[in-house]
Amino acid sequence: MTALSLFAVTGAVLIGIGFYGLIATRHFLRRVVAFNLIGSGLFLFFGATGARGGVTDPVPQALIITGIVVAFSASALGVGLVVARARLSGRAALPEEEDGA
Amino acid sequence: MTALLPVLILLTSLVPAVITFFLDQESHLLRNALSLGGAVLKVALIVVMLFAVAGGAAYETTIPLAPGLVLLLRIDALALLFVSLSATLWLLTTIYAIAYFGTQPELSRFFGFFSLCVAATTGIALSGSLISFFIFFELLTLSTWPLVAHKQDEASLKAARSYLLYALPCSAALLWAIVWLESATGPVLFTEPPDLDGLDPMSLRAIFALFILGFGMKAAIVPLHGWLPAAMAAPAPVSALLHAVAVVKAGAFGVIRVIYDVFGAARVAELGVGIPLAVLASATIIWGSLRALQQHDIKKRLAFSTVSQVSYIVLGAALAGPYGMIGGLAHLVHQGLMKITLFFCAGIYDVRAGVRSIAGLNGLGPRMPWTSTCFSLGALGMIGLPPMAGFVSKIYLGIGGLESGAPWVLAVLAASTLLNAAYFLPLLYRLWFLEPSPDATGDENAPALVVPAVIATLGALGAGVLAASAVSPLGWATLIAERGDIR
Amino acid sequence: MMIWTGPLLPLAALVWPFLLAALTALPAFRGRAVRLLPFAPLPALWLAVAGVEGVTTAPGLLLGVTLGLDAARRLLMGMTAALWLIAGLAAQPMAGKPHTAVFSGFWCLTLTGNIGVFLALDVVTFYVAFAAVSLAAWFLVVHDRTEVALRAGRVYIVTALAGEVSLLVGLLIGAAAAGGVDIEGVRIALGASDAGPVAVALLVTGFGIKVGLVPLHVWLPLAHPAAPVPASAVLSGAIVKAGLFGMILFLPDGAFGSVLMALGLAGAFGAALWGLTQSNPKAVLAYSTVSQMGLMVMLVGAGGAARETVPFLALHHGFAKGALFLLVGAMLAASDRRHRMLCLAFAAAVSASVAGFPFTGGALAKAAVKPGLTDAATLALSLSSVATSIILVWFLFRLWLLPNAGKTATHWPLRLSLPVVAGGLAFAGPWLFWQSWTGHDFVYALAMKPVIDALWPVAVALPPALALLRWSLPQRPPGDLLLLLQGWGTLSIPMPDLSLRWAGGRRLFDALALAIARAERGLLRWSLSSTLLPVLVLAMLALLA
Amino acid sequence: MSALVTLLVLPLAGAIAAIALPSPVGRTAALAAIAATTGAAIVLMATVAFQGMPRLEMGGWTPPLGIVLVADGLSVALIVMTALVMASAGLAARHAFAPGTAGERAAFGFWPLMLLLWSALNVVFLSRDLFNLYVGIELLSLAAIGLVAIDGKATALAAAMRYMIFALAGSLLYLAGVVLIHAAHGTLDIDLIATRTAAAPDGLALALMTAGLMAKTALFPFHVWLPPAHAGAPAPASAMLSGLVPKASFAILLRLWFDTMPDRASDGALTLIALLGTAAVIWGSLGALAQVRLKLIVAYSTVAQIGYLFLVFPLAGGASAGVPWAAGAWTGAVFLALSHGLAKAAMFLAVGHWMAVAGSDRLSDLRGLAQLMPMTAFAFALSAVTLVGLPPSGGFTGKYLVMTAAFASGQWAWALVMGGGGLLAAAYLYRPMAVLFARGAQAGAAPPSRARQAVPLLLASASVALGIASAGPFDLLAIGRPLAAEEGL
Repeated sequence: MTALSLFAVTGAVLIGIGFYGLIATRHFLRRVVAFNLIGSGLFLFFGATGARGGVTDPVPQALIITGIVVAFSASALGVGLVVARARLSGRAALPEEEDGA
Repeated sequence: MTALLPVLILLTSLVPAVITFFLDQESHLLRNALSLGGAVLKVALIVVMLFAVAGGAAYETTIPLAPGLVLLLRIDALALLFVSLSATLWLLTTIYAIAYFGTQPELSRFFGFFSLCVAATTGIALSGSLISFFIFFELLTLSTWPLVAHKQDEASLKAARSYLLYALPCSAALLWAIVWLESATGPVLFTEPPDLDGLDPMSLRAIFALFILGFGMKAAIVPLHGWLPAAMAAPAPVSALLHAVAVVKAGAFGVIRVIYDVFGAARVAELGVGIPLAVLASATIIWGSLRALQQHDIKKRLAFSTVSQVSYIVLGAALAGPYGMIGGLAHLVHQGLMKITLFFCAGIYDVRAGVRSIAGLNGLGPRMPWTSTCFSLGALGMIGLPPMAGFVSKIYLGIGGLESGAPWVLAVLAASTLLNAAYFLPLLYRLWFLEPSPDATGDENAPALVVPAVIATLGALGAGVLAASAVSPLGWATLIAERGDIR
Repeated sequence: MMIWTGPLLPLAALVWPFLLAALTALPAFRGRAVRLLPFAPLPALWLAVAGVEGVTTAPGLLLGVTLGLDAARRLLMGMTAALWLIAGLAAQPMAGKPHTAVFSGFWCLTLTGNIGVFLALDVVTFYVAFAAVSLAAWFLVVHDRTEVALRAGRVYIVTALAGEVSLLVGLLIGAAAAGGVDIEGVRIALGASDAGPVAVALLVTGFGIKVGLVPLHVWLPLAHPAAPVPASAVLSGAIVKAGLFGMILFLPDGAFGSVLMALGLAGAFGAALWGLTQSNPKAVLAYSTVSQMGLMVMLVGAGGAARETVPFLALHHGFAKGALFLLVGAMLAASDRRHRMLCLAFAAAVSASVAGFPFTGGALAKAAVKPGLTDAATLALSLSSVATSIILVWFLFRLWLLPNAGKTATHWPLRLSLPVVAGGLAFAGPWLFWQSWTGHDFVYALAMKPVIDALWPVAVALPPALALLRWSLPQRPPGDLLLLLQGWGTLSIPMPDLSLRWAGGRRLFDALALAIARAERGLLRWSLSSTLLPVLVLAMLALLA
Repeated sequence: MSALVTLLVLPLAGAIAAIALPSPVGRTAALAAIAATTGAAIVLMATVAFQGMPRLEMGGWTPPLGIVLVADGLSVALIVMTALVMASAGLAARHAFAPGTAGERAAFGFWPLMLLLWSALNVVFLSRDLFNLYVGIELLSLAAIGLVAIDGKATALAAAMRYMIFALAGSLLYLAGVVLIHAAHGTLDIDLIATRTAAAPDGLALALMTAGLMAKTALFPFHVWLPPAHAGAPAPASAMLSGLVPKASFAILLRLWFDTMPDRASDGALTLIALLGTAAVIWGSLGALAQVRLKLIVAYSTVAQIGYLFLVFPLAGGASAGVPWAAGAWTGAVFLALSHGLAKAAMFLAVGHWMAVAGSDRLSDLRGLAQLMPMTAFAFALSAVTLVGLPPSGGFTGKYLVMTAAFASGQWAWALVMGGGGLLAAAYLYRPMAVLFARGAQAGAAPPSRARQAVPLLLASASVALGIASAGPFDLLAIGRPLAAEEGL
């Protein structure tokens, strides 16, 4: 298979895993990770689209980098929240889902 | 200048309202000065215009809002009929209210909303377009709520709630009617007839029904009348405002506008919606009187009497003929004068003699002669006995009924007259012929309370005795009919 | 604008008593209000005597007032005004009694209305005047404020209002049919239009109540005796004539003729008989009034020439009945036997006139009527004279039985002279107007036949009457038919409150809201939302494709 | 056009200053930034109104390579509304987050977060590039989440986490859509895409983006995170969260469906959106009826009010695109958004004052506060008038325009939703009004100064003024209005 489709397939797989994690897990940290997985998958896919027809489109790269920064800050905030909550209540999941978390 | 006259008239009560809100509780003098000043100024402006408009003039101000929303203020004969009524009665009620409340708390709020209420009524009267009518109509609804709830006790709040419970759904119906109509015809101005051919008769009937639903609540048409008797929990000046100056009148006026300026009498007849409305109004007339018979509280009885009397106006409008219309328009004023008299007196009995129940009236006549005379005359007028104003409306409505091929209207009028007598005469009998209970007290050394009542009575008397003269309400209504301000 | 056009006097005749009524309300006059009463009818009287040409209009008043006179109006108004004047003088002894200010005020209002009925040329003015005369008179009825008076007042006001309403409706139909308010036009239109019969029926009811037409007369035997003597005099003499004149004005000739004749006769005889069960002389007189008015209604029903002469009859009856009532007052005030004899004598004389004894005004009046009548009607008329004679003999008997006042009251000469004047007018009136009214000359009245006609009924009547004095009928309270109605009480129907109820809707709201809150907890679970999101995406995709 | 840059840069600079400088100076700087940005917003509105739409190609790069910022009527209207709300929230926060009253962290964190939020909002309103919009909306969400969590209580943190899940899921869906579009067309510039030749993935992309933005706008059934989040935050924060944040994602939706690919709009999809809106109106209102805490009532009312906005899609898009009433519907929806933003902010600020006095926002504790603080009560009442849609408020104007469009297009159902929703709003807003108005025990703490009470009153008055003088805003919104919404009725 071509590098291009490899990118695409990997991206799709990552998204799938992330999606599963998002639904299946209650622990907030896992969800943050899952979000990152989906994000990375999308970025991979995005990068792949930049390389259509031989000529490489620079725009996706630029956008991906921005996106990664954004995703990173989001994750940071998420981690911060869960840590703070864990410190206060000892729980790392949402109250309505705490049963068995 | 003349273009601004409508706005000026509006401001005479709007400005005092706004300022009053920010006055602190203790500045009675300034507040009263504001209210009275505004009222007097308004009456003065109106007197000026009465002559101009009688001469055929008409003033107009347009404030364009978003497309389709035309805020049009227009002073023609019909508008002036209503606005002069409300302005005059407002002046009386202000004098009365100032004396009635004295130095109670929360007066800044009261008089603020009071003036706002009248501003809304003025706006309703002057509205030259359907949407501006609706805007002021809603403003009236909202500004009335705090007045009904003024005492802030359980009863008042309950009354205020039921008022909104009736008002808001009905105004929703009204909005639907307006939007439905205007989405087909574009903005509706009262001056030029909208082209209704775009809508099929069935939708037109539906729209008409929605309009009646919307206005009928304010006009207290059965079964939308429940809020009115409940609202008598409010202080007497508010009752006067509800029953004579503003609220029910606004509803009736709306019906008149819809029938004559939106649909046009011809179209109403063609759609066959006039007679059903007349039947509904007649049912209300009878029902209100029957219910009034059962009340033992003076103001409650008066309230049901209003339910019955206001439908005279609706009946006149629904008959959609010249005589009926003149009768209805005249009764708009007549009922206002007579009913405000009665409520003024009821208030005086309440504050000066502590009497709220009919049984308490025994023998008050000789003790409070002025009040009781006014009350008696007002009641006789309501019954429709000459020469009080009531009988004039009755004659015109009766002939209007015959002229519109609805002879049963006469039966309704006859029945209503007898019922009115049945629930008013016992009061007069108690006032003048029964012995007062030993512990009864009461005097009327409160000119500021009595004088407005007397003036209103004289007005009602004059409106009847001088009915044929041009200055009388009847004369003005005839002028409106002849000039064709309403089609 | 013009306040009035045409001669001022008719307007003045109305406004003047109205002003006096207003005057009585002023504290300054309250004490001496009664003193104003004799002045009230003077302009009207002058107007009747002097007469007036042309029509008076006051375009600004009411719905436009038009006033005028013709022969009948002038005759009746003259009688009315004169009677009111006499009664006003008779009321003088009341001065200083309680409530006289109110009494005087409404006396003047009633007078205004009574005059107005005869002057009005348009329907609205007539209606207003009629309403004034019948409603203001209520205060004259209840003046004494005794239990009897108040009960009479209740009956009176109920029937009067009913009369007002049916009158208003009838007049409205008439005005609509005529397309105008001119009375002549309305009468013609009523005859022509197909709504006519309804209107006529209503008018007959309205006027019938006032004239005491059987069976609408129930209030009259209660009210007339209950009022003070002067008031009774005007009630029975003048005010009932307003109703009669209303019939003459508005009923098309011959409309409902048979009905009117039947009811009239029923009243003429029935009331006369029932009057024999009364012990109060005023009540007896009241029934006699019902009887007499029945007679006149019969003539109205008969129509034609007879109808034309009714005012002539009314003229006599007004004065006579006024005189009789005043004589009752005099008798009540008389103390020594001589005075009582005088009263009885005058009463007998006037009664004879009412019964139509030859050469009396009554005889003349009846003679004037007869030419216009069928034989049957003529016979009925004569027979009614028999009934009248009987009841009047009974009246004289009851009058004599009145208790002695003990000491002679004040103003005795006045008390006696006034009824004498009234009686005199009852005698003289018909003679005065005989030629101008009937067109016959006196010879006709003095001829043998009418004398016989007038004589035999009285002759026939005397034996049974005297028998009654010996074996009198069982005595009943006044108000015949009303006695049947007693026991009905006041009926009150329980009525549902039609106003909308919200409580149910409120509860529904709350229930719904709680259900929502529960469902909310379910949606809160991310597992649900996280499946809903993709579902939404797919649905949207499907719809977009 | 310099105003465009200032609107983005000034708040950021203020945020940095607030972080960098010591507390009192930082606060002053932040307040200065607020004032300046407000000024800039008004300047920009004037520019758009009188000189037309300023357009800025960042760094001189033209699309598809570069990113453009354009200020059209919609953006300036939203920007000015934002500025008003922000300024009021800032004034309220001067006391709510004074070092003494609030916790140390909150007092420090509020200002940068608020300014960050602001600049993110301006980015969203101004930019015409889908990815730039992504960045904007993401930063917006992060700042908003921070504000939700600001007082550091456990419940607030939980609310923030919940919010975060929905927000991130939404942004990822949106991002996926962006990727697809770029894959298909090689550009993300809205105007270029509008002139593209349709491609297969467009539908999927639109579906993904719409779903994601709905989750961020808290449209039913993805609204559950909103009430706890908005009710948990301090009043000034709630004002911004409830009044402004949902408008951003809604604005993007408008741009997507009316500017970017109006051609893709199918009646089915539009109806689905409007149905969700309808459900939101009913659900949110009933939810509000069930609450006993005022802040929750107000928050649920936001859920309901958001529902209205989504009724515009079938009325101005798809088959209705370009027909006479479309302009009315589109403008009406924006009017609703604007007036709701102002009114809702006013409500939350008023509630904040009451909580400060009564110590809680349970209805039972608020009895008789109208006597104590008439101005705030009046402000609440005015806002209620707007939300119910009674004249003469901006809410009414919007409602009227949308309803007219509904009747004109024969889609009466949506008009019924409008009217019925108004009644429901009246129902759930009446309860607090009645409680405030009832005669009751006066609360202990002293009421805030008249000046502070005036702030919510001003906001509420603005929301009413929007209706009284609706001609001006209407014309402003006509500038750069999408072709789908042609002038008509």
